[in-house]
Amino acid sequence: MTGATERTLFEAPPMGEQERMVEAILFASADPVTVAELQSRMPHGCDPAEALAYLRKRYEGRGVHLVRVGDAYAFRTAADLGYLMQKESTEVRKLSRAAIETLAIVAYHQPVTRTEIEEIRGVAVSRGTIDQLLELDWIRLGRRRMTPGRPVTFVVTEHFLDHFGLESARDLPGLKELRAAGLLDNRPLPGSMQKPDDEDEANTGQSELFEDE
Amino acid sequence: MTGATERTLFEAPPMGEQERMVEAILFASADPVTVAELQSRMPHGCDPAEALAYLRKRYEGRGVHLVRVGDAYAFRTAADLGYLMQKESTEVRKLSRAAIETLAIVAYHQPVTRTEIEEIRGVAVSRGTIDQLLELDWIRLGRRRMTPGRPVTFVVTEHFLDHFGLESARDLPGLKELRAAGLLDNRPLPGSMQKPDDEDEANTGQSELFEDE
Amino acid sequence: MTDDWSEPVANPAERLAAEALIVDVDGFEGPLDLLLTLSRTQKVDLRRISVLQLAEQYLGFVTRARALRIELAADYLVMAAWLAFLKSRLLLPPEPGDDGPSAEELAAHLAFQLERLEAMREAAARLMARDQLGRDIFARGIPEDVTRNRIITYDASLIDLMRAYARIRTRDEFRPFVMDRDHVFTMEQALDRMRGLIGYAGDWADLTSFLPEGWDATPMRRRSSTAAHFAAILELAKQGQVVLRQGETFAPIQLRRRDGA
Repeated sequence: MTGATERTLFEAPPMGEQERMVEAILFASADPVTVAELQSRMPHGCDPAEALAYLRKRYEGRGVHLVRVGDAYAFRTAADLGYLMQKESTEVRKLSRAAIETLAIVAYHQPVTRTEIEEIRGVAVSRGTIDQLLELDWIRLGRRRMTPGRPVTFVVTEHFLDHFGLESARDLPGLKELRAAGLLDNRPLPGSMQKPDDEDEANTGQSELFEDE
Repeated sequence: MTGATERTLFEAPPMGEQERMVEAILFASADPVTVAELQSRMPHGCDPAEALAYLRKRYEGRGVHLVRVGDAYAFRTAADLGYLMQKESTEVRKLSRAAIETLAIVAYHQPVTRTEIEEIRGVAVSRGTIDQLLELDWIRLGRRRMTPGRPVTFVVTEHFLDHFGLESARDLPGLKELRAAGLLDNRPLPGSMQKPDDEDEANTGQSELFEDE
Repeated sequence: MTDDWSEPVANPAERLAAEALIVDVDGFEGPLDLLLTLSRTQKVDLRRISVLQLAEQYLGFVTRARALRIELAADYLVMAAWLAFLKSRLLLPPEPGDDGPSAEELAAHLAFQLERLEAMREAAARLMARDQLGRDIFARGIPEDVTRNRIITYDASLIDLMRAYARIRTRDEFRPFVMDRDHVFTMEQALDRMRGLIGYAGDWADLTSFLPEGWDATPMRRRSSTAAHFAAILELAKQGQVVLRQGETFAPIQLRRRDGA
């Protein structure tokens, strides 16, 4: 090596300077760096191990720590600040038409079975729609119907009432009010609106309801 | 506002803690982070600008510096330690003379139209030159000029500032002197607009020019 | 600035001629670049340059290039023509009454252009000499990517809910793709109806009196129900259940139950 004799001519840089070097190399390196590699990259006579020890101390309690990874070293953000490395963005989406209709049927007809929902909507209700409403905690399972097959029923939740600003499902406006509010075409109605059931399912145990799922 | 009451409920973290947070966020990012983004990621009531000032001081003279890039901040290795970093250096694409000059003209004359660049260089600017600079993300389109034809203008980017270690376009080397010397003026060819009425000045300049003959 | 044009030149004219022969025109980035290069041979600050001398240098260059049959781009020739014009203007006293820009102004502008180009070249050089990211200064090598947690929430308002319910409950009246049969009374319906009604028709009665309530309100409904009921009573007559009569053309059609039916 041509530099070998030359190097001995120079004193090793002061420790503070060595610390700066290690700091810069570790910062810029894409991978953790070993002591041997630091040695090879720093001027002759440097003591990277000592510089690392000083540097480690310097970063104690800071937002960034000097950590040992195997036999190499790297900077890492302090573990307690990990939450800063997340960026939360909330995206609000409109419920699908199927979901909102299903929800409306549950709200107006509860407790209601899936078959009944399908009868009212006139189309099949997908598993995903029900799951989504359950996940949103807007509907939950109610009592099983005491009919053959003992089908599960769905009812709306407290969370649903909260979200829609209702004291109870009975506060849902009737069709007459909907029409008065201009939400319905002004046409004669085939049959009167069905009143929500008064059944109280607040204490329905849910464990048994899941048995047949 | 709901946030207003919420904010007063929680004390902002102490400044030392805020400094750690800024340190962690900036350390983790390869790209400069704006104050606004810091604010959005830190808890309510934090003052990232103040924390940045403290942090900048803390890293003065270290192997890694806190630098400002436009409205954003980033950690960068100290320039004097660049020689240790050969391993990290990325192959810099060799720019043509035309590209380098065009870049300088955009930086010093921004916002500048293509016609103005051509006037200064005295030669047509090829599409490829502009494309290359756009691709490097060193220049971008600015506002259209409110002159006939509404030509597009070019300005330099934050990435340009970051690449050349400039806090802002105002920090371009020699900018003040060039402006004072009138070399950043967009002087039209005499006769193409109104005649300059300052005959005396023109004569002085001209007589000087004749002396050399 | 450009005074350190290294090589000493004994005879500027010879030197220039040699230069012009060596330098390929393609090596210049346009006439202005060529002029800037030529101006450097004057070894003065660009502010003190002799534009007249420069014009002569340029024209000489162009002449030699032509002698060597070097193709010159149009803009070089345009510049040559302009400089020839400028040269004559600089040498001759201004014509009285000439109100165009003076030769001095034009010369000053050219000097300004050269100075500005030179300044930009120096600025470019200084810019490129700066510490550059990825070459002299470095960014974080192990960026810790910010994880972006996208939370999707679904929203619906009470209005949405009510609209949805209203939509379901009124679906029976709302059949956009089915022909509107609201105003059509079928013969089957009329037959069913008449079978129930003829028991009460012991005496002659107008067919119109059998039309269902609400079906004489609009002409369309009246026509549809009349036609259906007429067809129905024809059927009933055929079955021998009713007797029909009509006094004259367009007179009311009357029916009564057939006795003994």
